[in-house]
Amino acid sequence: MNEDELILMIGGPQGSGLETTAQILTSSLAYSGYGVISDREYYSNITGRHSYIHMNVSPHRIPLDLTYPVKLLGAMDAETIFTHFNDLDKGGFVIYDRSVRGRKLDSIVSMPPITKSRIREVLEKLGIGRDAGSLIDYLVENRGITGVELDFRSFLKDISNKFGIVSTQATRYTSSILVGALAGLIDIERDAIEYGLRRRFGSREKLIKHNIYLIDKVSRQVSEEYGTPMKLPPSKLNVGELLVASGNDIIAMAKVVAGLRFQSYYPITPAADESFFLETYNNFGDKGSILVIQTEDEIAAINSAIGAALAGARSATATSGPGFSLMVEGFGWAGINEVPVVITYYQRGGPATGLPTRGAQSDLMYSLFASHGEFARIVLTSGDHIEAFYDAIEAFNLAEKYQVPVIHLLDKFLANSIVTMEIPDLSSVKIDRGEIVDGGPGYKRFDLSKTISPRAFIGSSAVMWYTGSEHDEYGHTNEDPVFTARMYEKRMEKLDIMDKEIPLDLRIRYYGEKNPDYLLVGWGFVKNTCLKAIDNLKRKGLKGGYLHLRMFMPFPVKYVEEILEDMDISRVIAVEHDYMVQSALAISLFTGIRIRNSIVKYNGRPIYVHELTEAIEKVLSGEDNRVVLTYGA
Amino acid sequence: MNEDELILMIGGPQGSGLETTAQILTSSLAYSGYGVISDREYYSNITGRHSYIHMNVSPHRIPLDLTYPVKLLGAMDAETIFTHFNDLDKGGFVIYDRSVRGRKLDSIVSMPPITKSRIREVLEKLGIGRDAGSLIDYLVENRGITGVELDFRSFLKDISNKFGIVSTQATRYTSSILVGALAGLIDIERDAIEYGLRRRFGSREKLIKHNIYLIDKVSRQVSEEYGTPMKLPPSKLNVGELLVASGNDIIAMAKVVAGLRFQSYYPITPAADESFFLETYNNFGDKGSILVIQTEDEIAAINSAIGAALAGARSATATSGPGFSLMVEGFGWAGINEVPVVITYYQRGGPATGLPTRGAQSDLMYSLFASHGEFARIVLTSGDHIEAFYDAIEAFNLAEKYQVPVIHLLDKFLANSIVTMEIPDLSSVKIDRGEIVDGGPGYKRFDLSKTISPRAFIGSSAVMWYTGSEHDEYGHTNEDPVFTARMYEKRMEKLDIMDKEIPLDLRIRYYGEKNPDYLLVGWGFVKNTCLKAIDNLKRKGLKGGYLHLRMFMPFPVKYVEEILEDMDISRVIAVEHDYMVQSALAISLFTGIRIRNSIVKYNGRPIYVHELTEAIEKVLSGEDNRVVLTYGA
Amino acid sequence: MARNPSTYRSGLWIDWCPGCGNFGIITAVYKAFSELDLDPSKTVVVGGIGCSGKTPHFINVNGVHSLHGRAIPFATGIKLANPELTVVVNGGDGDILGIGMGHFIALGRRNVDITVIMHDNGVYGLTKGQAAPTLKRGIKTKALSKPNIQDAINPIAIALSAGYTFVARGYSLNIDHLKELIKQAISHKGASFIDVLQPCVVYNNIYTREFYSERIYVLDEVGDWDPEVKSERVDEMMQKIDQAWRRSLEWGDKIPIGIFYKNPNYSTFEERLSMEVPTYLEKPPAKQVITTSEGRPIFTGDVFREFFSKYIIRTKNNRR
Amino acid sequence: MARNPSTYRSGLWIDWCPGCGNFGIITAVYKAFSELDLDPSKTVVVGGIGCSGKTPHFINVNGVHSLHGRAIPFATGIKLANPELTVVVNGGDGDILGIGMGHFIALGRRNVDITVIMHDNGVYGLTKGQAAPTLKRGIKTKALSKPNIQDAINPIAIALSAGYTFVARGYSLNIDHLKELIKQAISHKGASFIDVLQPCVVYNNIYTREFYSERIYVLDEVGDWDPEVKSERVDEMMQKIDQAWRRSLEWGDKIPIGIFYKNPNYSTFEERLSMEVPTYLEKPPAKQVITTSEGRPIFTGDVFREFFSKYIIRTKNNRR
Ligand SMILES: Cc1ncc(C[n+]2csc(CCOP(=O)(O)OP(=O)(O)O)c2C)c(N)n1
Ligand SMILES: Cc1ncc(C[n+]2csc(CCOP(=O)(O)OP(=O)(O)O)c2C)c(N)n1
Ligand code: SF4
Ligand code: SF4
Ligand SMILES: [Mg+2]
Ligand SMILES: [Mg+2]
Repeated sequence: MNEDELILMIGGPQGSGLETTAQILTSSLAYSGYGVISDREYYSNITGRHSYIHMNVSPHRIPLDLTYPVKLLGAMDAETIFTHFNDLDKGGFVIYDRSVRGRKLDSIVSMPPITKSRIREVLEKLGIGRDAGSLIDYLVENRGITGVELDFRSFLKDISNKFGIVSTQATRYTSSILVGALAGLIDIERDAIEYGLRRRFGSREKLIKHNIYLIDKVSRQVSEEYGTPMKLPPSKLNVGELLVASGNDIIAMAKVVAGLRFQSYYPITPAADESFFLETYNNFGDKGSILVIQTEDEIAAINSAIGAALAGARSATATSGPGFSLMVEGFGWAGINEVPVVITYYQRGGPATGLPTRGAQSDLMYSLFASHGEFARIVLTSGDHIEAFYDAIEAFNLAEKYQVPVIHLLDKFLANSIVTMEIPDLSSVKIDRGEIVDGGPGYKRFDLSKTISPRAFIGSSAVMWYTGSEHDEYGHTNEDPVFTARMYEKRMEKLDIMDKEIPLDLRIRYYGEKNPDYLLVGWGFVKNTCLKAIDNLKRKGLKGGYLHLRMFMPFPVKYVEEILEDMDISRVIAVEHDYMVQSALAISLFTGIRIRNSIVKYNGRPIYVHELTEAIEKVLSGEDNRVVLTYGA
Repeated sequence: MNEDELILMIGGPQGSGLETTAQILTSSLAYSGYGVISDREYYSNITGRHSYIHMNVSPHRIPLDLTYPVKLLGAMDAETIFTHFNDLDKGGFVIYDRSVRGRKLDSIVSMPPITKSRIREVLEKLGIGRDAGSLIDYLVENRGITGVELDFRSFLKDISNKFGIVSTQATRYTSSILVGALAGLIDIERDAIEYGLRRRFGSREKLIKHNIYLIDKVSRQVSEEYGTPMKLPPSKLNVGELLVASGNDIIAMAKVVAGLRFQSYYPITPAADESFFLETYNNFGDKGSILVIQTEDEIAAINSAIGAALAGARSATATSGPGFSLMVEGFGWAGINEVPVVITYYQRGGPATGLPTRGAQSDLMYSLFASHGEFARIVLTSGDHIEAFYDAIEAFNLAEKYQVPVIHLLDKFLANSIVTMEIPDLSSVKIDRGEIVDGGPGYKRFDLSKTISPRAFIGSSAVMWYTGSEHDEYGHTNEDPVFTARMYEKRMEKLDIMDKEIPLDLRIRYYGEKNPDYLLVGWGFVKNTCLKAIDNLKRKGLKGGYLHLRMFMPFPVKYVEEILEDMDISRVIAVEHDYMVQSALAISLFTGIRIRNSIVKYNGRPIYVHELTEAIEKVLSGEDNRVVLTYGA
Repeated sequence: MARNPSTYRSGLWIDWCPGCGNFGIITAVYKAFSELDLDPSKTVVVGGIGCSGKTPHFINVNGVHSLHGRAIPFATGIKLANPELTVVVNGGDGDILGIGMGHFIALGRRNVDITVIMHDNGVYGLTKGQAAPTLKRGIKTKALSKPNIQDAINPIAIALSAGYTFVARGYSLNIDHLKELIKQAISHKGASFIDVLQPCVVYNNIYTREFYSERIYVLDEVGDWDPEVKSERVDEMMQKIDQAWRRSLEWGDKIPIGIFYKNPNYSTFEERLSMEVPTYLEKPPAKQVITTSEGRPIFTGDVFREFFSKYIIRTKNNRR
Repeated sequence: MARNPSTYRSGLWIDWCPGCGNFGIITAVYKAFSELDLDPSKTVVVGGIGCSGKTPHFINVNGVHSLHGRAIPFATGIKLANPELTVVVNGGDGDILGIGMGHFIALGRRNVDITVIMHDNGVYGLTKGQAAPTLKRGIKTKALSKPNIQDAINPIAIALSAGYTFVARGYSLNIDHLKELIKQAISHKGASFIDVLQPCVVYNNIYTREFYSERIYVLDEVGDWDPEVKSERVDEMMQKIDQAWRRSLEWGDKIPIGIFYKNPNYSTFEERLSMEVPTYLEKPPAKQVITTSEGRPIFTGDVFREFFSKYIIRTKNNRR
């Protein structure tokens, strides 16, 4: 699509160093000034199941979208080839170890039978034998693909001999063979590789030395034989510094900036890495510290976070669906007690354990109405790492300003993809803690003279009460028929106040020209994929717009109504990672406007630009009003 | 309103025998052939806080609605008089102990300060002193009310002497003094009273004897002095038998009929009485038995119920909001595993602990989307005890037929109100367990060749697997991008199948004439209140319709669209016990039609016919499009 | 003829890390099931969530891969609905003693005839190595950014306090010993618990194979060790619990494995239920017919009237 | 001059049933707070849900009436965010040892300096008398349709297994003794637990005032009873835990009250946190200033760059 961008993939078993490889590559490429996004797809498994890294490298922009086909496929094993051969573009390259040629599909135990039988069918249809060698030959002969066959063993033997490494240890270097081959084909410079290695391995000089030696060697051999067919043009990106971070990382950084002081969590994919980051970066010396605590379960996580918030700390917890499902009772307690607590909620495939390491956007409606009873809340979502950074800070400001619990709704796609980005501009970031008072004698925590009562912390000079029951102004239980309604109204009216006060820009954004030929509606991680698809279609003469929903509660009703009422609704398409098209449901719920076209994906894999582009055309042509995307492995 | 119906109230402190009194009165009146509804309002407290019974007694119908003003107020204490004096109708009677006259408002410790100050204001405005005596005098002088002043102590002394009861024990009979007075004013016959006592006290002959003696005595004294001014006309109801049951009772009975065999629960208001009923009535000898188990929490309740369902038992749990909030994770597990399990969900005031002993309808949207991820579910609601009975049975049939978890969404109003009703007709009740097979070798629990795969129980001849993760046909974890989507679709498509197959009558009902002047839309306990209000307005020449929503998932989209599209939407009013008007949100969500008028109540008290009637007129007059009701104590 | 251990393999590829202690556990399970000749269709393995929680998929008996921490409630529902089934729980230390602690205690209090096999690796394996409740304080395993700050739970002591009537510890690499424990636990009437020490080769670099091999000793080999309560006397029971409890405190140079406590004379929940409803065991919830051949309820109008007569009032009119 | 006990009354009407054992507990609390002269604004009482859970409203210190079973997590968050506060939990037996069991154990493992006062009435008071986890098996209190079918939990034994460093039992009608226990528990550094026997006059017709008055004896009055660990020696600690554990088994003709176990030499969670972050106690989460006077973050661009430098790459172009 963008001919100067490079889409590449590395695949292999979990635990074989793929993540490290991705980090090294990303750092090296960033060092060379390229924009990179790197998505990691993996099973719920620690060792052995197939995993892969899917990267988009651009010399002229910071890509935040993913697409197929790939130009380069680095295979650690035969499973990678069987799984991804269809992902390769004409003229592409597949790098593999010569030993895989002999591997038969049926002998790959780590591949689930169901997947195997699916691939078997494809091979049969194409008349390809069931061994990786036949498949590679087919690719070379029929698809214009070049096979870069390497002898992994001899490389490993070489460093084993050279550095006196025992051979079982040497296999750890396998992934560097792929890095070397890629470096050769792409022509990543040696200093860039070295830089990438240093970032990853710090002062472990030996490791760096061995790796450089190996990468160098492979790289030279490969470019001698194949040239540098994938050589990237020099970067046109004019950035001197790049932040390289996953979604988990960037949110954690934002929380540090926001002044988070208490984070409780219970480990869960894909949220736990955020807390791990915070555990590592929790001590700022004289600038303060964050208490990060692993609790006994998610119930304790939310309730201790609430406790900390009552005492006056900026407080949060991070989780995903199963964890949130245990938090809903506490969430409601925060609601009735007007507690500013932030829940960073990374969606993954559901229901129940669902697809624990795969992405989804299927918890939207749940977030809007989770917990029994009614109370004001904020549900804020972010479209990419950059938005997520600022939103994560704003989540705390809004929580404290309006004294409501905030759900920051993200997803696995964001959590686990690593991107390069410009360093956030902190000069415009504000910390707004709302109206905080010291309390003093006679303090009324829920003073009805204001909808948002001045907040004193437990530990101030005041004495105050909180209860999960309906209460009076002091926080004492109250069942009086008149006053219960008044306190109820006080809480609910915040929704109106927030609706009036919170800047629209934080809640919704429109991208594209005026009067578009068609309009995509989406939220969260689909944002940049939509923008890229619109960009692609523009070249075909189709003028597209993208309505990016960011805050679902309070929902920007008027703005959405205005935009949608201006559009021919048959040219509006909701794009989402779920089945029910929940954003369209939300729009219908709040505005009564029903979007009837949708492009959805619910197999746990991200939406790719190429399939979205196609699907948009299909919908616009009237062929179908619902397209279910399925691409990916 | 219905001049021949009698609205009465008895009030007093919790723990003083009000419930017993209500049972005796209801039985006695039912024995005399009257239709009765008796609502109990109480604090979250065991002893001492104000509680009252509000009854509607009809000689010509079985009332299922409540209204004010009351004609008779029986007061156990001064608090009752302070709390309810405004509820009394002109020409009404207030029965009280002479000692209460001297009680001052300020001295009533059990009354919350907030309530006290509210009442103080009212008294001041009316120029009434702060003692009960002045208030009673005011009622007599200005409101045409008769005070029936009795000397409780002398009555108690009398039976104390007569039967040799120690005086501390004699106070237990206080409530019978009120029964006696009421019996006198209403002219309940002696055999009816005796019948009521016998039902309540069984073979405790002494107790019965003492009570009869006392009631008789009081009754005679009262009617000698006041006549029988509230004498009810003889019943025109032609029923030979009446079932007298609370909502909790009737659901439990229905579950017995339905073949429930496993009920797990964790105690919670207002659900626990259902399980207590089942514990008492769990052994049918050769007809079987129900295992009722009190678990360590609600998480264990839902998950053990699911376990029992997997083994083949009809299985359920009963709870309210806080409990359900702990069940959502398990609920999702049932969803992804297509487990037929029924959750009987009694709504109460929220959020969190909220108003634990008061009613609400604020968990509707939550029920529709509870738990992360997407899956087919049924959310079924019932408008009164009669509906609830049949629905409770149908819940199991639907759960098993479609292999989905079912939420039977009820509320505290239903749970705790005791009504007379005709004995359910069991001749048309069916038990449909869906397609059950023995399994056998190679059994696929999630056979994709059918949307609803034949179900074998664990323990049959088959071996099967279940997992909360996405799975293959055998129930083994599966992350294949193609097959995950297929299994996802299988589950979601059930929504369409159910939508097609489940009879409309179970999902929605229209009451009233064609082309009404206005339409009320409601669900659950508001049903009969709406019908009565419509009836009232009919006399004023207004033709009303009532659209009774019963099943919210799958939602009867077409039917609702047809009805509402036929109506002038400005003449449609949603009636509900919440703030956000969630049924209107649900309608907007599913149909895009936005109902803009609403009459809501969210102070935990039921909607009364008199206030609803007024509010409807207000809305129809265009004066207001949202009326918040607040009546009640 | 007993079924072969291999008949209990589900045939699925087992995706635990090479060298993981879980392989020893599942091998012992296969063997134990085989020697007990369990009927696969009458046996249920309930897993929690974690590496350990996947166990049910690898065994060719009914398998329920439940929710994190909730294996015990699922198992309880299954067992009580159909007590004829043999029900085994496999869960992680995080699963059973962390998030699932409340249920673990509840099972002990009930003494339902269920066997709990806890995969005790000291870490949260599947979420990449956080501290589990059995990891001692001050220990910093690989994936931790700092040494563990919480005290460890003593699984044996907690199980004894909770009321389990069979409490043992096994070691995943001592497969035959573990197999015997599993057999005994399953054969035991009542709630049984086996704490299985299980090296996690990826995340637990402290409680390794080497660590254990130097420390472990077998209780049965201690001269006068007798964990079994022989009478129904409370004092004997207390004495045996007490000795087990003291033994459970050993963790250092010497780590005991074997049976700590066993009381075959204690009433099970199922027996208690039978006292209430005598037909319970013969006609448990899952095995009752609840519909007539015409698909109608067993409760006909007449039965209903009789059973709920307390709630039915024949009105005066009717009586006259 | 110490504050008067009555200053700790919130002035709200206490809506427990007349004669309820809870009155004794709250009286002891008022007295203990008074004698410790606790500053109301620096003291927090966290309640669960139940009759007992209402306690915070009746006391004139900060009060948090939390969720059923969750008082401990709330308390933990409050205490760790501001360790200067005195934090006391009041919860029911259902609340703390039923639904809240997991948190109860977790607090013991952490040894956070929180005092847990458990209102042990054997029933679920506020939901009308179902069996609580401390009700013995076979007992049929008033509101039960059948005798209790689950074994009781031994609160003392469980607390000891969990790691509480102060474990005691009081009796709600022995107010002065209880007051002393509460004072000691609050003064104790670490997680303290008091199991308070509390007659529920409405629903528990078995564990009544009469029942207890015949059985209760005071441990301190037993000649050589010494519950306190004096050294940091593990064997002494074990010996004291063991003696406490044995004593906890007494329940019949004689029921001990008093301190079962006390270990003042054990590190608290707060101390452990201070080892990690030396500024923790002085600048805990709640007491840090997180914003500049202009309402900006303390992390300016430069600080950010430096702190997260590992994540920042200066590109080649930039370097040249
Ligand atoms: C409610 C919930 N919280 C968190 C998780 C994430 N999770 C998956 S496995 C696991 C812990 C695994 O540890 P353990 O139970 O010790 O099992 P192991 O993997 O070590 O065998 C967690 C926390 C989850 N699935 N559900
Ligand atoms: C999640 C949840 N489940 C159930 C309840 C209902 N509930 C209120 S109080 C209570 C139990 C009270 O028993 P206990 O903790 O022993 O306190 P007590 O009333 O005896 O002091 C329960 C189950 C609730 N509030 N929340
Ligand atoms: S992570 Fe540890 S426990 Fe999990 S499979 Fe690997 S070695 Fe075993
Ligand atoms: S119900 Fe029992 S515990 Fe609750 S207040 Fe009354 S006597 Fe006390
Ligand atoms: Mg583990
Ligand atoms: Mg209790």
